[in-house]
Amino acid sequence: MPASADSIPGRERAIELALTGAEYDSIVELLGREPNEVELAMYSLLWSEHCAYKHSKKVLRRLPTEGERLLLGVGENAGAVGVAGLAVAFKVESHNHPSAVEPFQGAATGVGGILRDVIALGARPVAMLDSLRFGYPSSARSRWLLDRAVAGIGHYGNSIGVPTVGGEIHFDPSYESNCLVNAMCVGIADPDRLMRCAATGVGNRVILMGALTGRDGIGGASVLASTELGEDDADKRPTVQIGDPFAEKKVLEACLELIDSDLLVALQDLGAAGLTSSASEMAAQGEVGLDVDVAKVPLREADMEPFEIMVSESQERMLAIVEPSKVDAVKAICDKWELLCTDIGVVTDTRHMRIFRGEELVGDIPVTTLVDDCPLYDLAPEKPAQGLYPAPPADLPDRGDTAETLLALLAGANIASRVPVFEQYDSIVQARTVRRPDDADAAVLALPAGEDGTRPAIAVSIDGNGRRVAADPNGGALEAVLECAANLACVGAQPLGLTNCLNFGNPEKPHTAWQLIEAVDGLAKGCEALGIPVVGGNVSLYNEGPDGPILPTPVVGMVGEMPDASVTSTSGFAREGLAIALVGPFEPSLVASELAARRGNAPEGVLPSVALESVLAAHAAVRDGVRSGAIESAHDISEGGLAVALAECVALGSVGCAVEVPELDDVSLFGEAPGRGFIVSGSRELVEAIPGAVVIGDTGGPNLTITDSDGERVSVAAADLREARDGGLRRFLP
Amino acid sequence: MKARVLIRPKQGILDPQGQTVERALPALGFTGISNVSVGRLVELEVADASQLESLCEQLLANTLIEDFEIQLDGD
Amino acid sequence: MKARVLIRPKQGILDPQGQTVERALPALGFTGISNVSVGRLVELEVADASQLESLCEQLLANTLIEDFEIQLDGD
Amino acid sequence: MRIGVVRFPGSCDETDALDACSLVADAELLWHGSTDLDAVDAVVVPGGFSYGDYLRPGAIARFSPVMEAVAKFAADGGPVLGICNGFQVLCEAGLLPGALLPNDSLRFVCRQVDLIVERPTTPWTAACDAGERLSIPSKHANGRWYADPDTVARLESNGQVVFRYAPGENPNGSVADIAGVCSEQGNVVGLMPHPEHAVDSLTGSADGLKLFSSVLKERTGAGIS
Ligand SMILES: Nc1ncnc2c1ncn2[C@@H]1O[C@H](COP(=O)(O)OP(=O)(O)O)[C@@H](O)[C@H]1O
Ligand SMILES: [Mg+2]
Repeated sequence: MPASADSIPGRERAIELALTGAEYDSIVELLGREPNEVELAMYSLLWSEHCAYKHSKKVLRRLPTEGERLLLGVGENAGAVGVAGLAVAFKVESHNHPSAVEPFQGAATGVGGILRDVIALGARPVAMLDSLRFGYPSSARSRWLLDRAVAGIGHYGNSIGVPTVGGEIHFDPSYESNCLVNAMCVGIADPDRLMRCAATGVGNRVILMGALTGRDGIGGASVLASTELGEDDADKRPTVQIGDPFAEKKVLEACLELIDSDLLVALQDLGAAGLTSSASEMAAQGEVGLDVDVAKVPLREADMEPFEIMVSESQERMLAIVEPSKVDAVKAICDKWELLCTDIGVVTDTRHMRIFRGEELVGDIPVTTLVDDCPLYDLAPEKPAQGLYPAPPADLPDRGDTAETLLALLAGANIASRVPVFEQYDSIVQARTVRRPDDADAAVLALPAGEDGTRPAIAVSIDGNGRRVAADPNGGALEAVLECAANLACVGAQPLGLTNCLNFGNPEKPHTAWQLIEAVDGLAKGCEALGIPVVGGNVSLYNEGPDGPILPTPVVGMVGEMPDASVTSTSGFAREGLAIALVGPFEPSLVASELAARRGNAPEGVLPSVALESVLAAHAAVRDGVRSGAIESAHDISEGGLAVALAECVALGSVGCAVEVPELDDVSLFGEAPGRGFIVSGSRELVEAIPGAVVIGDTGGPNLTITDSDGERVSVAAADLREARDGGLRRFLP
Repeated sequence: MKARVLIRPKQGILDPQGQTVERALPALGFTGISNVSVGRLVELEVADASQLESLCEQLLANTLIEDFEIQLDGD
Repeated sequence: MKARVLIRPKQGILDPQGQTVERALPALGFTGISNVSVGRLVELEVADASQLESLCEQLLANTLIEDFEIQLDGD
Repeated sequence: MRIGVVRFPGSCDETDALDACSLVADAELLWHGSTDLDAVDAVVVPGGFSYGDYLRPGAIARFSPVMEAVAKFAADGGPVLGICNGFQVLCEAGLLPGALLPNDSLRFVCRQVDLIVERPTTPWTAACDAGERLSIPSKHANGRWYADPDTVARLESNGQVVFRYAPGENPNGSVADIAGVCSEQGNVVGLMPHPEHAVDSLTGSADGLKLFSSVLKERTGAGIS
């Protein structure tokens, strides 16, 4: 019974802290008494949506989490798969609400947070990817969010020496007041040295490493991450957190050196809910108790209350479990890296989290009640009678000149060149990057050479298309998985595992619940088809603004393997005289397509069906073609359809091309069926031999020329394609 | 008239630059220096000083994380 | 004692930050503002103010590209 | 021959530089806190964000104990190469002329650029030809090299401009497209682009290898053409 139990904040305070009355009652029941201030603060965060997955945990059970290449799965800080004798750890996480409030710091600390999840496994982060969603850049606020979020991602990733090798950006009015900033980190570790987060060994010390603890983001997890953003965002602003990549760089190097020196029992990052979440997760996983003395925590501001210290979200901190005999060695390495390192507690057999201020016991909670006993809610899904999303403003005519339509699509913010964004990211530090952004459809990272001297590689990609998920949550989510896998196939990689971030609106609303359940089922189908596990991910709910929910946006990140880094492809046509082939069951429609949106159509209708078997056969054919060298360039047909894909192959390459298609109509030129079709090029006899490949033309000349069987023809100069594509986003990021 | 705007990190908000500089000082042989904070200095000519307040709020300072102080020539 | 160091880009050196601010002004409806320059503000507590000059020359400012001005509390 | 690569807190490209050096010689990391250069034959001050680039890039790192030793080594004619943040550190330390200001775009820019070798007679360019074009990645937010007009004129006439961005390739607004300069004696060279990230065509280009083979050629007396 904690001494300060005399101060009982009570039920009203609990409700202010975003707990429900019923939740408060079950806390009282579990505790056998009313929680004091410290305890209530801890419950309010660990029982928040962000930490407890109250509305998503049951849904997530649908996801396959087993695979023979899986080394570490859901439940750890990040998942990991085995590649060429190494553990490749990866996870995507969202920082949406903080980024909507302060995009630079919100995005920067988002990158810092996912980096620490990977570091916590003892992996060296080797790549970052980012997935961004904003309102149309015609809006000044969206331009500001884009500009600052990108700068923040670059600031953190560049400064810490982790290359940002890929990502995606999509603009839609539904994100106007609720942008999405998802960041994915990939790390490499020695499989025998993978760290777990389970605290074990009664008597072992609890060591806090890294930055000073201040009043950063107090209430952040419950206030910022689990409630809709309203008019009063301003009040939430004091909780803005500042990222310090320099501090994190020292955390990174020190942690990896500590693990190499075999000095740690367990390691955990401090993320949402700070010390409370990390300490209780470690205790829960290890089925032990922890005693923590907040008086020992080094503070940035004097006079912080125990509850503030327990929930502070100050960045760049890690928590380690260390055998008493090794504490001095740990301190020595932290000193070398000019890193604070403080012994703040001990592992106990009580299975309680006991919080002390010096001698005084200020909080005493059974660990399981914090971590496992939060009520999980069933969703009440209901398929909405009609479409939920308003038609976007039209800026293209329903009947347009084909060449003009093509150029307009290429110049559109959703399709235009991302150079102005990814040029702000260091994509090459660590000297692994074999394919940089725009070189190929997925980033390729070389791994150390094996005995025979060849260097294997991993390929990474991140994808999502909320518009298609809005039209059909199940099919759209499946498409996201297929498109991500298609990107890997383009560089010759075989998918090994998937991570995802589920960005949705308020799950207590029946239609959002329906979107969530259907989308997760679609993701699961995709994983089952590819035979890969979900290794981890993140859920971001309540993404709504005054003007309604965001498009349902599951973002999929994938890691694949390649036997030889030096045998891969480019997206662009590399040289004259190559045969161009279409591979895959590509039967497009305009439903929820980019052209449909530009013509002012709401994201509604029936998506083209997916013939999984032939889709996977096409992926295999492209992958094998790249690996055998038959395919020199490969690009999957996604937004903007066949014509845009061809234009990109020309714009990114060094030559034009001439192809013939059955029909020169909008559907065959601009219709979409993501993840199903590929444009490949290579020498004719080799390309003709690719299973399912249909040769449609040749590379060469200064133009992109498309003709149909009855001689109709559209031709655009490569220079004009490049100009349209290059200027589309640049004009918003001068 | 000439105006000067002093922009500093808000109290209680992390100031990595100030912290890092302060930690480095002893090694450089400077002692007895504390509470280092690093901010920004904006100087400009303004015809109508009454605009400055909102200029700072809208453009010069990020009021989420920074405080600003306006000094008019003669202060 | 409290001390404040104002660090400004040297005259004649391109100051893109200042220029960017100036370019943004009209769109935000600010007029009659010119000669915007953006520099750095360092504030600190110092026991012995006589160190400040050399602290600025050695660390806080790069005198090739920046001028500095020291203000002691009370200035 | 042995090349030492300095490591500061916040260095990011030091292991890449180490690997690049290892392609031509033995190489080792030199900890910022030590004043002992371990009798290396050449020193690389690598890229990254030493001390977070806080205050000014290189402003704090240049006071590291190791930099005293590097300054002595340089004064005795030892070959020193500063890359990106290392260039900034050497300028801040006064071992190289000029200063590096924020890019005129005020953005970090990561881009493959073409450099032109203006002076092939430094220990770090001995294996290059005058006017040779090298494709090397450049990635920084504070790479706009600046010196006052008199200094620039003096450097030009002394032949202390070692690398220039090819016409149209200047990513940061540097004066006279200057990408790299050297000390009066020529043994200390600094540049913003990253030769250590251009040592293997698998990851883009191998042109940067020439800087490292240069120092080998020069040191092992293979003779400068
Ligand atoms: N959409 C999802 N799919 C699969 N696993 C998920 C998803 N969302 C969360 N997880 C898993 O749940 C666990 C807790 O997630 P999270 O609280 O984000 O971890 P952390 O606090 O370390 O960031 C992690 O193992 C994470 O991978
Ligand atoms: Mg974690």
